Amino acid sequence: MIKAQMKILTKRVVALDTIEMNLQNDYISKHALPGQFLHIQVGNYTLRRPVSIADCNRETGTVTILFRVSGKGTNELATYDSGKMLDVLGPIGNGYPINLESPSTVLLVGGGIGIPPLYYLGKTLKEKGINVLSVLGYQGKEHVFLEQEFLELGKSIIVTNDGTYGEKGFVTDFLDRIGLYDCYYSCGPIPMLKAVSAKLKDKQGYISLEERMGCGVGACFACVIPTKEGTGYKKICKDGPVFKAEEVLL
Amino acid sequence: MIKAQMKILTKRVVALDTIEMNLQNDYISKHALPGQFLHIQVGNYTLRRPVSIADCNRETGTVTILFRVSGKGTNELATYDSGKMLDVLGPIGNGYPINLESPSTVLLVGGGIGIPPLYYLGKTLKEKGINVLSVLGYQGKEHVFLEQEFLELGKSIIVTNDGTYGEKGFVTDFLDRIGLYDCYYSCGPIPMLKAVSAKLKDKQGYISLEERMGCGVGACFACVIPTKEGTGYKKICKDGPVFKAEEVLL
Amino acid sequence: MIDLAIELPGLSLKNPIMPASGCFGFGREYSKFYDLSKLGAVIMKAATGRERFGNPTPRVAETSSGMLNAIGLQNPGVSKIIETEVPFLANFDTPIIANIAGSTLEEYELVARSFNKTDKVHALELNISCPNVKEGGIQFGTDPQMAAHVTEVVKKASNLPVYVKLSPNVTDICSMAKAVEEAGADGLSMINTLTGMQIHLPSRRPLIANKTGGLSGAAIKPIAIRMIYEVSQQVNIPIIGMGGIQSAADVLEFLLAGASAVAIGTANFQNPFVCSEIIDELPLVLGKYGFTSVEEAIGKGIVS
Amino acid sequence: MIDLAIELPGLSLKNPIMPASGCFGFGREYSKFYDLSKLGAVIMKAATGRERFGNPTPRVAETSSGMLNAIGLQNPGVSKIIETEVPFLANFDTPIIANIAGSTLEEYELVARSFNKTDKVHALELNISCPNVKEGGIQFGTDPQMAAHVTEVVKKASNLPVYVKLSPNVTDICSMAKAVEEAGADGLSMINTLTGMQIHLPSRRPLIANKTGGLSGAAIKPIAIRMIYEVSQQVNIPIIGMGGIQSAADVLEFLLAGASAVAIGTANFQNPFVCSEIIDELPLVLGKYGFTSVEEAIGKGIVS
Ligand SMILES: Cc1cc2nc3c(=O)[nH]c(=O)nc-3n(C[C@H](O)[C@H](O)[C@H](O)COP(=O)(O)OP(=O)(O)OC[C@H]3O[C@@H](n4cnc5c(N)ncnc54)[C@H](O)[C@@H]3O)c2cc1C
Ligand SMILES: Cc1cc2nc3c(=O)[nH]c(=O)nc-3n(C[C@H](O)[C@H](O)[C@H](O)COP(=O)(O)OP(=O)(O)OC[C@H]3O[C@@H](n4cnc5c(N)ncnc54)[C@H](O)[C@@H]3O)c2cc1C
Ligand SMILES: Cc1cc2nc3c(=O)[nH]c(=O)nc-3n(C[C@H](O)[C@H](O)[C@H](O)COP(=O)(O)O)c2cc1C
Ligand SMILES: Cc1cc2nc3c(=O)[nH]c(=O)nc-3n(C[C@H](O)[C@H](O)[C@H](O)COP(=O)(O)O)c2cc1C
Ligand code: FES
Ligand code: FES
Repeated sequence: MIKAQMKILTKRVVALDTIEMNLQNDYISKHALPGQFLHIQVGNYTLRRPVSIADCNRETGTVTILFRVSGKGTNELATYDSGKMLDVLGPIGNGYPINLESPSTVLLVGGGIGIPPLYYLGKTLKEKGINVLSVLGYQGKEHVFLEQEFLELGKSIIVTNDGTYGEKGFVTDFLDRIGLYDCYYSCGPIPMLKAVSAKLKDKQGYISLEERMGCGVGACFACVIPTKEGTGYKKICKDGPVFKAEEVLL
Repeated sequence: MIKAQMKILTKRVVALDTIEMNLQNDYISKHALPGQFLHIQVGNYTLRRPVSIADCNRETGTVTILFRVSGKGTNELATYDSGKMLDVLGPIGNGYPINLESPSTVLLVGGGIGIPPLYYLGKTLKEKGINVLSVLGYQGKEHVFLEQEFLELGKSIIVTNDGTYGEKGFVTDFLDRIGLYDCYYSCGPIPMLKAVSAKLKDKQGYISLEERMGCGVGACFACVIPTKEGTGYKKICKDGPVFKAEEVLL
Repeated sequence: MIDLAIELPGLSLKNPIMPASGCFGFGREYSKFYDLSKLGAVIMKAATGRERFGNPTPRVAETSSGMLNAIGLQNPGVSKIIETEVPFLANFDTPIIANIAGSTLEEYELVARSFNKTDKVHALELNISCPNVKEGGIQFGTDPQMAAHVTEVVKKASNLPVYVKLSPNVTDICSMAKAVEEAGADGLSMINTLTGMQIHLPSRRPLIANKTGGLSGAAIKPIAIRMIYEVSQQVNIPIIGMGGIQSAADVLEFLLAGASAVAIGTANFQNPFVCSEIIDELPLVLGKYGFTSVEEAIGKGIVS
Repeated sequence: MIDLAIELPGLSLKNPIMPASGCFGFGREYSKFYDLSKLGAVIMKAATGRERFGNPTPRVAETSSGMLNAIGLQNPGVSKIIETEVPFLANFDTPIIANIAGSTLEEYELVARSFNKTDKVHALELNISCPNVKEGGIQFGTDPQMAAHVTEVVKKASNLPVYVKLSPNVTDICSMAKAVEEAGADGLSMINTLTGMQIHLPSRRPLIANKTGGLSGAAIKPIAIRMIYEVSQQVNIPIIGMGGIQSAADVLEFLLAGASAVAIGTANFQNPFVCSEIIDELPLVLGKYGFTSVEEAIGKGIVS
């Protein structure tokens, strides 16, 4: 992890209140692993904002992020234009374990703004010759993004809560329909992660967690999560944000 | 006074750490009187920054300010480029009284960043057919600005504290040399105003004062100055910033 | 339709928004920006027994997300206020709250009694917490017994409802609140400023001539919310909340913490229209978070 | 040459800059950004008698120019700290200060005594002011007698100099300071966080799971400066100042107010290099304002 200036190369609205940005930095693009995140300084806000790495291109030295405009920081970030420099810590955390046997199949289960990091993961796995299936949940039609990109990785089911696009319902309703797979990776809101990991409790799975962060580097104990085997804990920023599904207590 | 958006038309460095900006707003340019000021919101700082009106063009609807880059606000203001909108309260306060008999002569005595409002005053008086003399003090050569403009108004002596340009010394050393005049107008640091008004105590004079401000509109009592005749006080923002030299207790 | 009205002792507010004492003078200046009849109420600058000039300047300093002030209760004195300021404000269709201050019990009593002479003032805000008065004002605000005593004296002297304005510069805000409630306060007003200081590096001395000043603005909002949250659960009188409010969302945060109405101080300096704009914005914000009235939101953020 | 060195009881500091307790863990993470030997000293995260998990999450919230935290003294316990963290920090050429906390007098005593076992810790910072400990920790920090008592107990148990870390959540900070000085404190550390709260509008409840949290960051700097200014005139022991420091100019402000050294907390989160950068910048700032050493600036902002 380094503290770096990243130049905003492009900014694009990809869905309702959802912005994609391409950021330039050689070191970070060369070292970023799927599941890691950037800790971004926006304006002069006291705390940095954690945002996952959604894609990465080592050749061009670029890193892609996708974020939902929700509070003060993301609102301000959304106003930044290309050319502006962002002060970033990254890449942070432990990514998804990707040392799989080659002829295997993985399932990606994403919900809302938890979907972006799964794209970089899926792309990396596919490049390694692994089959990638996805079930992606969105609130509604106008929230859908990265659809085409996931389709290119492999079979993909789009689910919307209100049925305005793709299938209607929750991602958990479609985990049986996607086919066979060896393990799963999931990122999304806590209720979704709970439901997914409960439903897939017999499968090996990895989930990516969010928590309000202070330092983002493991020093302040803001972002801890209890581990299942009793009194232990993990720091989401440093030990995560990806954990084995059975490891942590949601 | 109104709350208005003013567009920055031009920005120019005119001397060391001294910036000139032309701002557009019809209402303010039409109503601004010499000696009045703008109360400018910079960034999200809690308090607005008072800056004098240095010139004004009713035809083009522009107002000129000159400011010294000193603290946080002026540093940030200095980074703003043309095109940006400034949130401004103005024009504020009572300007210099300018109802003089036509064939008369006035002396302008300015020090440092107190010089800009005297320019708009001098220009206005000259347009009314009044003779304008000036004694202008700066720290040193690289701080000098508006020299040519004042020369065009009439006789003008430039004084620098370190003697690197014009005469060496303080403005008060040259008040005798400038010639005859009926009254004087002065703006600059308090020690200078004290020295000037002491030296010219037999002349009618007007001085412009600075004080740290809260509201800038007369509501908070931050910017008061005691009046000479005992227990009274004046608010610099509302009753000033210009006062008769004998009126207030420096 | 979102109902903004709220009934407090002595005050029928059409909305819960009022300018805070000392940040709005006596309304004259801001009346040039918008019609003051729009306001829930107006709280006047502190009144003392006689005219006060206040502290030497500089009286204000800027801090991160806040400011310090040490005005020192400058005001024309209670008689002049009743004579010239109250009649001006009475032109507007909004209740008037008089903020009263003093250095001695006798002065508080005198000022409180003076306001009985006019029927145009609807409530008193008893300022026992101004940190900028040297002669003893501060003790009233930090000792529960003293606070209770001055409350009793003012209650007895006045025929108006009394809102006691609490100082946050105390170890135990709840015991202060309970003491003045027991002494007869009709409501609370909180919080006043926190005592702070800024040192001016070039001159190597406190920037504010009075050395210390009161910290206000967004910086103190979390402290105000905490204190209101705690106090509102321990008293049965309404709270006018204040401290760092800048938006309608902030107002809702104060309501959820247990305030029944709010006052807005420092934010007027940045935006003279702030009270008016927040009044316009409040119904939208209440609606967005599922409330149909101000009443309904009060104390709803309190969890047991 | 500007002299940054400063001598405090038990601590020979090459410069007055140290990371504040709880904001720097045990140094491991920040040691990846720069060489910790550069620091004046390191103050470790609080140590308690046994491992603590701390409070439920969310534990932090952002406020205007500040943040709230309610970590709840999570730490691996004093034995583990001595076993694994102290040796790591001892690799660097900088003094180590152990921040000690507890819920009972006995726990404070135990933790203080435990640090006698290692010769690698140079001073104790006695945290009597953490607002996030429920069992009674807070009372130690707001009652002068309790504060004096715990100071005495810790002094007796330890062979190290003791810096007592004061809470700003009190009516009278000077009486707290004087009480612990009399009880044997070798120095003071001030200020800890102010108790605050933020209410999350969508969920209608306090954002921090613990409800209240401690307010830190630039927002509280004026309060820290005021308290240090007042206390430094009333005690004869040195003060480690903290609260909102973000720049070398801020450090000078603390020195002028009477602090002899400073700690930097929240600012590390925005800029992990902040302590290192301030150390580089400090000579320039001291020089700019006419000082040739840190020593010379201490208390120079105090006017009578
Ligand atoms: C490891 C990790 C990866 C993330 N990846 C993404 C991503 O790829 N795209 C995306 O849109 N969002 C992502 N988030 C959530 C994102 O961090 C928040 O949406 C963002 O911080 C909100 O900031 P704000 O200023 O808009 O909101 P505000 O409410 O103004 O923020 C106030 C404070 O709360 C924190 N905060 C608010 N919401 C969240 C949240 N959901 N999670 C953590 N902190 C929060 C902010 O960081 C800030 O400190 C991620 C969060 C984590 C922890
Ligand atoms: C009526 C009036 C007219 C002025 N006209 C001009 C002008 O034409 N050109 C110019 O360069 N300057 C002028 N000034 C001074 C100018 O307001 C300050 O230089 C400016 O506010 C400094 O802001 P800052 O953010 O850079 O400094 P900071 O030190 O960061 O400001 C902190 C706070 O102190 C206040 N402050 C700091 N210095 C002064 C000061 N000298 N006077 C009043 N408030 C101050 C700021 O407004 C702010 O509230 C005028 C001041 C007044 C009162
Ligand atoms: C310049 C100024 C003057 C003030 N004068 C008074 C006063 O006279 N009486 C009083 O009770 N409070 C006074 N206050 C405190 C405010 O009424 C309010 O309690 C405090 O500023 C917190 O609110 P805010 O953060 O919205 O400003 C004053 C505050 C400021 C900033
Ligand atoms: C996340 C966090 C954790 C903290 N933990 C401790 C602690 O364990 N012990 C302690 O004495 N102070 C603790 N503090 C208080 C800081 O040491 C410091 O006193 C306070 O934050 C003010 O300084 P700052 O504004 O520079 O952060 C903590 C502060 C923060 C923000
Ligand atoms: S955010 Fe500080 S430990 Fe994770
Ligand atoms: S600045 Fe408020 S009265 Fe002048």
